[in-house]
Amino acid sequence: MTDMSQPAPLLQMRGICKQFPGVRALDEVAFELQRGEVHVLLGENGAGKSTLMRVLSGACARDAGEILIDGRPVALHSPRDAQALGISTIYQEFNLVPHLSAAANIFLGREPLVGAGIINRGKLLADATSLLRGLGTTIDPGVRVKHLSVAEQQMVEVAKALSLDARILIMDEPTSALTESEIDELFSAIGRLTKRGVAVIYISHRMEELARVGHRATVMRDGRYIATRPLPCPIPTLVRLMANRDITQHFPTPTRRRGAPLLHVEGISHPPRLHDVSFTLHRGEILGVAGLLGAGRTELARAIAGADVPTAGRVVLEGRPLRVRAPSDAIRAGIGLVPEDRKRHGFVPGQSVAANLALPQLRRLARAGVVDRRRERALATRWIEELRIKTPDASARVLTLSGGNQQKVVLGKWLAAGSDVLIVDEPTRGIDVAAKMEIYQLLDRLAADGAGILMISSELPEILGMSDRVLVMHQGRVQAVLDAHEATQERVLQAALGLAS
Amino acid sequence: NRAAGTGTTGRPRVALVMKTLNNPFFIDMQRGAEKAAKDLDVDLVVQAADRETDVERQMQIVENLIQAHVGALALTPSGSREVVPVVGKANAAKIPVVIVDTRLDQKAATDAGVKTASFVGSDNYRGGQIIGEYLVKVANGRAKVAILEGIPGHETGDSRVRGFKDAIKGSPGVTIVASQPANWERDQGFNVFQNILQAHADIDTVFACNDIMALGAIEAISAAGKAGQIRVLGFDAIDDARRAITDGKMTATVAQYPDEMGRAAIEAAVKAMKGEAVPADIGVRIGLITKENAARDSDKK
Amino acid sequence: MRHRLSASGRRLGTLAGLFGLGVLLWALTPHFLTVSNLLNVLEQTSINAVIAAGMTFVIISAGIDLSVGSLVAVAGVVLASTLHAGMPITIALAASLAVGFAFGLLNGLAITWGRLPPFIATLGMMSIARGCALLFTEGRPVSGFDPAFRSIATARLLGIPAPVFVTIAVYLMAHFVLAETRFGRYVYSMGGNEEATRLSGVNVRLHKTLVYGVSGLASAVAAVLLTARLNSAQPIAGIMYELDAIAATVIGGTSLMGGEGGLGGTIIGALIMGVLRNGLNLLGVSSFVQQIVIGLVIVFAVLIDTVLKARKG
Amino acid sequence: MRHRLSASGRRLGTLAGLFGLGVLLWALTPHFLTVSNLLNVLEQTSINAVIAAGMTFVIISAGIDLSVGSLVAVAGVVLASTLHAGMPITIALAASLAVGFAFGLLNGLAITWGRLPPFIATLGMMSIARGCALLFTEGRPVSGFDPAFRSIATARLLGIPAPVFVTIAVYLMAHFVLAETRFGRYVYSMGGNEEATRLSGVNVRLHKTLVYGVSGLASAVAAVLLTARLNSAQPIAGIMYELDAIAATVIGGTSLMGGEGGLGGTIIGALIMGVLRNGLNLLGVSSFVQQIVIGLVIVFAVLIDTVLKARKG
Ligand SMILES: Nc1ncnc2c1ncn2[C@@H]1O[C@H](COP(=O)(O)OP(=O)(O)OP(=O)(O)O)[C@@H](O)[C@H]1O
Ligand SMILES: Nc1ncnc2c1ncn2[C@@H]1O[C@H](COP(=O)(O)OP(=O)(O)OP(=O)(O)O)[C@@H](O)[C@H]1O
Ligand SMILES: [Mg+2]
Ligand SMILES: [Mg+2]
Repeated sequence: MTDMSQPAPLLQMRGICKQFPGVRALDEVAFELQRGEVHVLLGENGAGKSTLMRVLSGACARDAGEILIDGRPVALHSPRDAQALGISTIYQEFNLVPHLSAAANIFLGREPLVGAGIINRGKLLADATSLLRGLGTTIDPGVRVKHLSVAEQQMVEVAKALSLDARILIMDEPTSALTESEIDELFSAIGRLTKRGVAVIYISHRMEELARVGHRATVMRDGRYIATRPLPCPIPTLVRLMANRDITQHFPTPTRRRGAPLLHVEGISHPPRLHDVSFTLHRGEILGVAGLLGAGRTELARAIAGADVPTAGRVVLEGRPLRVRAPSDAIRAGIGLVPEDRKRHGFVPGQSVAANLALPQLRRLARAGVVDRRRERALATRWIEELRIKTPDASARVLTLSGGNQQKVVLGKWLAAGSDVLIVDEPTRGIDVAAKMEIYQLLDRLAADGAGILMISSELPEILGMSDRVLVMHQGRVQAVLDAHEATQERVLQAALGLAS
Repeated sequence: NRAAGTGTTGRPRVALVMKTLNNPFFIDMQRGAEKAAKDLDVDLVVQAADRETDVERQMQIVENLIQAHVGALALTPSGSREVVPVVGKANAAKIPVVIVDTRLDQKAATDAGVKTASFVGSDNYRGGQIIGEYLVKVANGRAKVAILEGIPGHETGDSRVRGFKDAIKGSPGVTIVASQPANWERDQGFNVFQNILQAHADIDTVFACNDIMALGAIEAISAAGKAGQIRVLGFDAIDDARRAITDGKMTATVAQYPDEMGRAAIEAAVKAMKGEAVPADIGVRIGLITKENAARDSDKK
Repeated sequence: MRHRLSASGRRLGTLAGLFGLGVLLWALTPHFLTVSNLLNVLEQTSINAVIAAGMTFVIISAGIDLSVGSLVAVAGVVLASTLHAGMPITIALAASLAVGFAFGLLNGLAITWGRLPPFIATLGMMSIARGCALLFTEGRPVSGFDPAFRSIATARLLGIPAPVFVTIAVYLMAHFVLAETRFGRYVYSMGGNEEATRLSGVNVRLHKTLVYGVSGLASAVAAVLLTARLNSAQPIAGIMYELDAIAATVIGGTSLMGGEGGLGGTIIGALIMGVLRNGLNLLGVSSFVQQIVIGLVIVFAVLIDTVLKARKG
Repeated sequence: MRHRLSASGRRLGTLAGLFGLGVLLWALTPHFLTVSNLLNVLEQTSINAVIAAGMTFVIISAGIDLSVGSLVAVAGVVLASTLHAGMPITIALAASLAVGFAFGLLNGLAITWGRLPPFIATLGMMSIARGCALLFTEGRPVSGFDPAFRSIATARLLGIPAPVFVTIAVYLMAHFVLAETRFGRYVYSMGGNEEATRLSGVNVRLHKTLVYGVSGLASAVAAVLLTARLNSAQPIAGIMYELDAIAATVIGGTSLMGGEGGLGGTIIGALIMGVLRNGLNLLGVSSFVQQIVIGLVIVFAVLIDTVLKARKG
């Protein structure tokens, strides 16, 4: 590192500033990247990681600061500039065109041509197929992206970024929707790239991944550069740098106690993704749902919550059969769903944080149809504090929040609703370590207060650490139901692969 | 399968194609045509475009009626030149065409070599002249006039305005102080004239290119508290306008007797269909309606 | 705070446009800035303003309503025929509003239950309702009413024409509904993200249907004003009114993408259109040039806004 | 697999609608199913079909173009005046297409550089271009052309009218561009997710501007057909053509939300409108009832589609 003959770092960012109305998102941030390294960028939700990367990828203009590549300052004003410089990005927010096929998305803007402007369809499809297969997925490249699950979409994004012959690859939470096996594929792909000298900037809130993939870590806090550490580095140290305080890294000791049966699901089906699923959820219980990508967990959640109408089966709530034909039916009965795809299903981007938090409970917050603004504001203030949502104030529009904070709004919306049955689909996706622990405590408290919680997650540690029982799904069916003490990583994974029962 | 020109009833079938039916003028024409058809024992098909300006749509209607093998056509052209090609198509299909209300452009018709069985009507230019001449007379050669135009560029309104202007040309005391479009509509007639009155408080005459706009202007006048102080001249002599003239709210309008046109057109069309001789030009009364004759002169009862 | 500012910042841009237009006309003609002319403009604007109030609900909900002009015609001829049948004014008003509301609900049902794009459902209705109005009256206007009824348009209070009060009342009420009630919230959130709103337990179908009902109702109120004003109800009334109403709404800062906007902007948008038309008449601009100027003003009114917005960030 | 089928499934629904309409008319009148009438319908449909082809580009890109009718007028009067000035046909055609393209590009620039909503930009242009056409001709039609020029509308090949060939050529070309070229791909992707497209390094401004250019060009082609057909170019031609073109496009399955659709559907949509109007004339349906029927058919044509779609999944 101190070798004087060593050329300038591949990338240097100096004194980068970015001001949004009311928020100083980046304040004199410095960042450095060497060839062939995987440089992890860490920070709490809203620390400014994505903004820094958006500046680097030309998606967002900086107010001040300079960017040097190979020691030379570069003008970076548009995504096209970035592409020309060999910078390729997987954005935190999905940036795919829903109506186009996976293949078309992967090569959007760089379509192989035959002659003037005419697309070489054959080559495009073949190249896309080999890219996707190389990542170990079975995604049909001809399928429109809107028909893919969130995880599959994320794999398409990965394939798209890899297809660019990039020198710098930015990955903003590429694994947030992925399960173990896809993550493995992704990491080996990253390994192959770095061997060729490609440098990777990697953002993630999954601390356990860092040492597996990264060489160095830079920590940001409140829009400022804090420190850079070589990896591996003890996680508590990194967390302390991020949060500027000690965070216990343990799942909360349960305060809940399992009570009477609450929700009974019987033979619920919604072909082709869901077949004959039955289980019982008790009061005071957290029932974890594990499974591989496409196992049908999301479908199960949607079917119970009335987002989709199941073709067969019934749902019994406290002994009363429920007739759920729309989400409003489920909500009235006390069933809430924190959806997996927050951008599409979770919030209204143009509305304020307060309005979003209040949306499912407007009936309670309104008198004779008139919304009680005082109570709405009180509710918002409470949940912004409780979940430590980083926002200038309750009237900020949700679309201006950082990804993790948006997720907190979605979560808060349903925690505030006080549902008897709370279904959370990937509740901590994109949420920083400190906040995760707080959310776990909240879930525990809710259960202790008598709610039943169905927690779908692709993070095994979360499933194992939080669940009283684990329901493992495979190809739309229940493969196993394990008690907390018998649920180990191996047994859950085996069941998820459809091996044991 | 059926003989050309016969309808489902086996009676001969003739068609009347109008500019639009969104105007009482053409509804009166339709009524006259229906009466004639009944008297002559023929089936009558009445069709019109949604918009008076849509001559292409009118062309389509005529083409379609040619396909339906009507025996004869009566047509009120939305554009005096633009319908010439489709009249040519009717000629080719040996369907006699009677032109009603608006003459074909002479040159375009000759150039294209199209033939029409007859023209029934009076023309808009002449109507404009009549009302202009009337104004010169009653105003003793001194008047400040506002004109409410139809849809800009629309032939019907343009010829009425031209006739009007030509008629007042010889009287330097009659001046046009404002001329604005109100798109044939009553509410726009109201608004536009209300606005004109703001800028020209001294206006003493308004000539609206149709009665509908004139009726709007009447309301604007009474809203401005100037009832009785401004002459209102219209065009078409629709029922509401006649009533307004009787009530003293309106001064004069031009009657073109659309139901007589309709009747004469169908009579001519049926004759042409039967191969009988039809006069090339069938004049229909055109006249001024004022308080003296508004109640008496009615083409209805 | 800042977000609320930015919304009203948008409105300020439009307001600046209106103000600029006013100053320009004031400089160009002495007839513009007179009490009687300004009242005149307010009165003329009222009909478009009322329709645009309903349109604002529709557009915020990410829809569009092309049928408003035809609904004005239908509600107008129903009103007029009821009056001519000798019914009391209140009954006639109720009948007319009910018909407007019902046709609006039909639009809503076609959109929610038939899952038709709003553009298509209301385009169809535009044609259907127009046909109904024409059939019902056999194409003839229905004219001549009691002074009592006509006073809806002709009455003055402190010199201010009654339609202006009606418009103010409509806007106050509509603003209250949009800003303060649950229904208003749902209008915004359906427009911002319909699926998320549905998943939040909102009966989207019901509320969306109501949105079109509101628009139909607004058209009927406009029909009352128009009929009283013209002393006549015409089956061909209201042709192209939808474009004026949409233009007023969008000039006022309500986005056609849905989810944002409000009535404060819409009334300014409607006034811009009204002042413009008035000014062109006062100046005696030739009919051909008028069209060009109107087009340019529509474009520039919105351009001011986007430029101001872009400058801010 | 099933996902790829669904797009053409949509088109099949519309095709079924067209077919059903045809069968109905065949049963109701002997004049419908004759060679000469079908050719007649094709010829009549050609103008709307050509405009709708351009509109399809615009709508897929999540835009809208309200100015097409006025652009038909502008391109038409330019064509006619150039011919009257004694220029050769090719020059006149080129001038007319260039003017249509240029006005379209202006729309595009207002939308991309001025950041105006397409609805507003093209609404403004609708008025501006109409004013230009009127001003240019002083409001009078320009008529009377060479038979050579008129043969664009009057010529027959194997009995088939020339405009039908022009339409087919336009559709083949447009389909090729939309389906096979990079530009076409960008049209879809801008409509599907503009931000993602921009972030993928596509020059969105350029391509979006071109989209409106294409629509202007299509309007100019329609203007050529119209002028040759009427032997006259009117400054007031094309009023409300935008609604027919949008209706054809949307009936054809292109979503107003952008990102999906295609020309195969649009031509069917245009034919539905053409066949419908033809049938109503053949049946001699009264023109008030016609409006109702047309409205209902527009609604039901799209309804068939959404019902078929819902049934499938
Ligand atoms: N378009 C915007 N307008 C206003 N504020 C914004 C905008 N984008 C980001 N911000 C603010 O900038 C700050 C940094 O956001 P950023 O997205 O960079 O955080 P992050 O570190 O990526 O967080 P996360 O881990 O949650 O993704 C946040 O406070 C956010 O609210
Ligand atoms: N709206 C939809 N239309 C068609 N297919 C869908 C739809 N939503 C999801 N799928 C399919 O369902 C599968 C995923 O099912 P689901 O989301 O229930 O599984 P999961 O176990 O939650 O997995 P994931 O981790 O992907 O969320 C995907 O393979 C996707 O192709
Ligand atoms: Mg982020
Ligand atoms: Mg899932």
